[in-house]
Amino acid sequence: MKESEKERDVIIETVSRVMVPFIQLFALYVIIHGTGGPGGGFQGGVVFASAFILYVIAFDLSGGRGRFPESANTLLSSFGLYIYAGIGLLSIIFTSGAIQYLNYGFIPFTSHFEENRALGMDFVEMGIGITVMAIIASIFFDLAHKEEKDGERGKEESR
Amino acid sequence: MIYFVEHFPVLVVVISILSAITILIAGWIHRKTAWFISMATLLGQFIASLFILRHVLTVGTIRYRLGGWVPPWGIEYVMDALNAYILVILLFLALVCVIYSKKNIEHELPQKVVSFYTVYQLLITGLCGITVTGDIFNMYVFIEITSLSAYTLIASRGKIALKASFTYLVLGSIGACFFLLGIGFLYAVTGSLNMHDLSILLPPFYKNRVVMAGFAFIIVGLSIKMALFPLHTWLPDAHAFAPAEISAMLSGIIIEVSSYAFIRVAFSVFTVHFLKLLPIFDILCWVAGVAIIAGSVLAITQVNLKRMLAYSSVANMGYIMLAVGLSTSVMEAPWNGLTPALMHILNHALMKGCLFLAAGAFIYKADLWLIKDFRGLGKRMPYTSAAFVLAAISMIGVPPSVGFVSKLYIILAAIEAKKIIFVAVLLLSSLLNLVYFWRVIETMYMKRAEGGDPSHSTLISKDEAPFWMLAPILTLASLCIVMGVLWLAKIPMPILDQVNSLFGLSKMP
Amino acid sequence: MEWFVAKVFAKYNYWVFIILMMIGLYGIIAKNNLIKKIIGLNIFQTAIFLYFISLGAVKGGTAPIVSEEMIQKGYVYVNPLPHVLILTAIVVSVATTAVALSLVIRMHHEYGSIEESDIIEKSKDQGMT
Amino acid sequence: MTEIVESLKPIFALSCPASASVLILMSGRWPNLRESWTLIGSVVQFLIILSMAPVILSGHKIECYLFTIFPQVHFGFKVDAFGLLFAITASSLWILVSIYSIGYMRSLHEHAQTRYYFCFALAILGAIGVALSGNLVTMYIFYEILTVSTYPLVAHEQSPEALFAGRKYLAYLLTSGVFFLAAIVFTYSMAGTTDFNPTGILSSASSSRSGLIVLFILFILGFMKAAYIPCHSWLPTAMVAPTPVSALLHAVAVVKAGVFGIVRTVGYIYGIDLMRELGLGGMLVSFAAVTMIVASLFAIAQDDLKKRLAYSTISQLSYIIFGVALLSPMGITGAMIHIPFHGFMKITLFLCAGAILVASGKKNISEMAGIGRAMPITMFAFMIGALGMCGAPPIAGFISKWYLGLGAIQSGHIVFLGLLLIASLLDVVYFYPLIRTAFFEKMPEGEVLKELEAKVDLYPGRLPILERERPLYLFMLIPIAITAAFSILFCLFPNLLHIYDLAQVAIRNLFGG
Repeated sequence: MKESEKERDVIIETVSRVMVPFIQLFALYVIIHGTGGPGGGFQGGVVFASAFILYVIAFDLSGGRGRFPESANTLLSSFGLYIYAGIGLLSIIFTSGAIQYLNYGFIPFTSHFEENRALGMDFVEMGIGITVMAIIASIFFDLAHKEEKDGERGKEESR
Repeated sequence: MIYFVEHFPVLVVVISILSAITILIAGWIHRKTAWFISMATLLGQFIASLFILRHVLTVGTIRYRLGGWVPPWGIEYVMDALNAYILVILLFLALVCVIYSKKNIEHELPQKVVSFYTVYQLLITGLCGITVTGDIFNMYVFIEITSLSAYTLIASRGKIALKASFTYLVLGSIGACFFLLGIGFLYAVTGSLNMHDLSILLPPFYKNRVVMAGFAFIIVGLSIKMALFPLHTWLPDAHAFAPAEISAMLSGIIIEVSSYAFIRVAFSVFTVHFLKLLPIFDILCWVAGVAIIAGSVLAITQVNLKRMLAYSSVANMGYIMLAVGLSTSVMEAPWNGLTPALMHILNHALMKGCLFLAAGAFIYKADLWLIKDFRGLGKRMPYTSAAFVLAAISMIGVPPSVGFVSKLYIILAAIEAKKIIFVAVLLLSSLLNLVYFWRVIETMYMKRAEGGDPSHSTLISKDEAPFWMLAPILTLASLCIVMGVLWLAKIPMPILDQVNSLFGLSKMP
Repeated sequence: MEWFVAKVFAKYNYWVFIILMMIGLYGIIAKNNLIKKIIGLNIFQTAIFLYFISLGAVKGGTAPIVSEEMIQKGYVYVNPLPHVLILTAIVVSVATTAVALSLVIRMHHEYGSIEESDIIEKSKDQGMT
Repeated sequence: MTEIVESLKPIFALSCPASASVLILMSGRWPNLRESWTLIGSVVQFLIILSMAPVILSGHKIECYLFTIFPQVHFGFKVDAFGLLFAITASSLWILVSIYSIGYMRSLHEHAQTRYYFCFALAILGAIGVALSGNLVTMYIFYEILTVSTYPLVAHEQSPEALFAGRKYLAYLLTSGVFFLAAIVFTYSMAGTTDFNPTGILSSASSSRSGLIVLFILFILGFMKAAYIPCHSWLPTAMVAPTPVSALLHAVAVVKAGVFGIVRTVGYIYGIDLMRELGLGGMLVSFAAVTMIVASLFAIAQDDLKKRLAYSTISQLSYIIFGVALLSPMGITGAMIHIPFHGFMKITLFLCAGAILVASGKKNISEMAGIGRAMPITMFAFMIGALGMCGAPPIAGFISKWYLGLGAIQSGHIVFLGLLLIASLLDVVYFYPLIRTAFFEKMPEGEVLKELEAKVDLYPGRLPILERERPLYLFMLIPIAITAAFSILFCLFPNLLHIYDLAQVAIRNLFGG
């Protein structure tokens, strides 16, 4: 086993290297299209994270961890949630006084109500996508790393 | 024009989740900030919940349509008197526990302070979510968020707590799956998930077997979550080995919010008419009666204080469920309908919160877990012990404490429902309560230190818990008495009356 | 025989869901290995997801991307709501599994075993129960 | 014509022990201050309670309702003649016992004195609350406060024996509290109210005959504090408590609260007529008679002085139950006035027992040979108390027994009179040996009481008189002298402290004449 681990598999490495950008692109597509069709932040985020996971499996564990450190992970997941919740808070601020509750259409991104609404949803999907991507990657890294380094973090779950 | 207060239901949830991640980031910069952020958030939420309660009582039910979608399609948050009341209780106890944890967590989990508060806030998010939501699937999601945070918090002490947490996880997941399956059955019949909508769509199908099966699945699922007697097996270990404030939250809030979920589903989704159609609540009464006795008897056999308190929680869930079970057949004010059940939810939160926090203080100061080691504790930690005694005599039901009031109301309800056997059960259980609590009190105050005589006990120096732990304990203990008097004077009763009239459980004038 | 076909085969999705659910429950109860318990739990959850998905299915339905044109042509589409619900439920299930796995890893670290009976045996030495 | 007077006096009366208890807890470090709070509280309370007497005697009632608990059930107080009678007894004796406690606790260097005074004040709060409460629910609240607050006093010594006694005490009394609660709840569901009413609130229409009888049994089980015979054993066991506790609580406050409850139940919940109709009077009277006689027989066998007094208490309490159960005006008068009279006499006896314990360290009667010469004042007071118990004039016990006897005749059953006389005779049988030992037997040669060992040479040729030796004994002697004096005065002037008049007013209310 150890022999084969150390031995680099050219086919897998090459294919992964080629695939990773496409997977990521597809993930972005899924995220952006979440408002109007099948897909959305969560699915896109998972696909995005799977790109990382593929990369890590194909190459090396520690290498992957190095490119996506825990601090970045936490920051990204928090950032995503901030976007997600921030849009909500913004809409509360802008809708106060109106008869509707929490409607993205009231946030003045552009001058059109419907566009605002779509944009709001897009932002939310992006926020979700970022968070999910970071969290899924984090779960993977944490479970994979536990045996080597008993880190004390890494169990905060978020939807 | 809407009131700004009407945004609060969603804000309490959002603020909590925002503070969770803020704690995570700020905790990196400085560990101590975690507590401040957590406490400030909870304080804000608590004040918001008071505003919500006032608004609900004076203006009326808040219906919050998320994203502006009309109810059957969009998710709706509904605040009526019932969940406003529960929200206040839950945020109050959460606030008290977070104040307590300032010192305790530094001591119990020094390495995990930041992650503790992060997950704690997620727990609060879930609990607030369960209470505010008016959508049954949304409720499932929030129940799972609550449970997931609870699993991690219970496990945080490591060692044996891991096993306890795992058991809870497996059973809790099964419970949640049953709940989900029940929702699925209701959805298959009606095609709706909104509680209000369901209550309109369901009546023609009350005799439908799918609906009945759905209700059964929901009952069983939530019974696991709230540890109703035969399904309680996860509870004692989970309560015993979690950090003190988490034990208090588990016992005082988490299982009670599950019972809230049950009440909500039983009365808001199904209605009194459905409940009267089948002998469901009669069965519930019997199960609860068994829970009361079995929980108390099992509590007597325990040697570990926190496990004993945990079994006492099993018995107290029995009280709540007994009161719920009696609710449909009792119409005479003031013990009509859900009044005794909701009363006991608050009372149990106060008493059990105080007891678990005091037990935590004993562990914090002296690493005392077993009851037999408590000799001389009354001298050593006088205030904590006094608070423990107040809460314990409350549990026994000595007037005018809260425990007495809820017991009295449940007994009167049982008499009116012509179920005399439960009067006997309740009275017997207060004797059993006496047995297991008095054992602790006697050891704390009366038993001499080993080999010494009482004059030696004056040599035990006072070694009291720090202020930040003592203040919450004493607050809860004094509330055990103050609330009892307030209940007797019926000051909080308008809230419960409104709940009853909401569900058609009070006499029409 | 017709009765049998109408009652049993025609509703095969329910049978599959029930059988899967029971397999999962059996795994949770009977297996001693904690990882196998988690697998059982996952099967249990998946069975329920399957039930939900089959609720939304419509014979000959397409993906629920609605446009005027397609409605006019008389296409039927499956009910998307159960899918959305189950997507959320899957997220919950993933999170549960992650927590469960991390608990098992910690327990393995602590007790050197993932067999339930071993862990109970070893935790007895710690007292407190 | 009864008129309701609204007044806050009951609240003030209760706030005295309540605030005293808080102040005691706060001033635990300064013993003098702590004990003066007790004294101030007790005196003020007594004056307040006494000031209510004129209103009551003029036929009015004092009411004070705080809030409504249920429809027709208020948390509040309604003072009537009978309640006031008990309140006067308890509060007047609290003053004396407080003084006595100072001497007793200090001379024995007891531990945890703050806890002692604190719980004592709380117990008085419970007793007075029971006396003044206007309905069963309020009464229950104070009844339970009384039970719980007495526990630390019973287990004060914290020895295994005391702990056992405490456990037994709680087990009996809280169990009975549960029965009491059940009885209250059923009464409420039958009658729709729990207010005390001189004509009774239950009627034969409220429930079936057997239902009412079962309810009555629940009530009797609920008042286990009255220490009637099959359920009496907590009282002798509780005698491990310090003597002032045994004196005030187990001769006056706690046990009398039980008896008080029974009188309330018979007279004010069931009503005399319903009791007669159901035939419960006969049942209760035979029950009480058995207790009277059997407890006296038990008393004879006790060597421990306090335990003998405890059995005597059990027997005497049943005189009260007996008098009430006769359901005749004279009988109930006797029962009512026996509450204060017995209180004063029994407290004299207990205080003397405590004084003997402090002075000589002796507990058992067989060791007390010649103690009458060493402690003349104490033993003289003891003799007064004991004679009173036997019913000899001119001591208070004579008056109450007189009325009880009249009541027995009035009820038309001479056999009851016979039982009463037998019980009195037995009282003599168990008190006489004590007096003989104390006065007419000589102290064994060569035995010098421990306390005086150093000073024995100071009084050559004379027996030492213990009472002179330490100033603290004065704290104990004065209350003893006062209670003994009152025991005599009550016989000569039964209306002292308005006792007889109050009983008369209560009887007039009950019998409507």
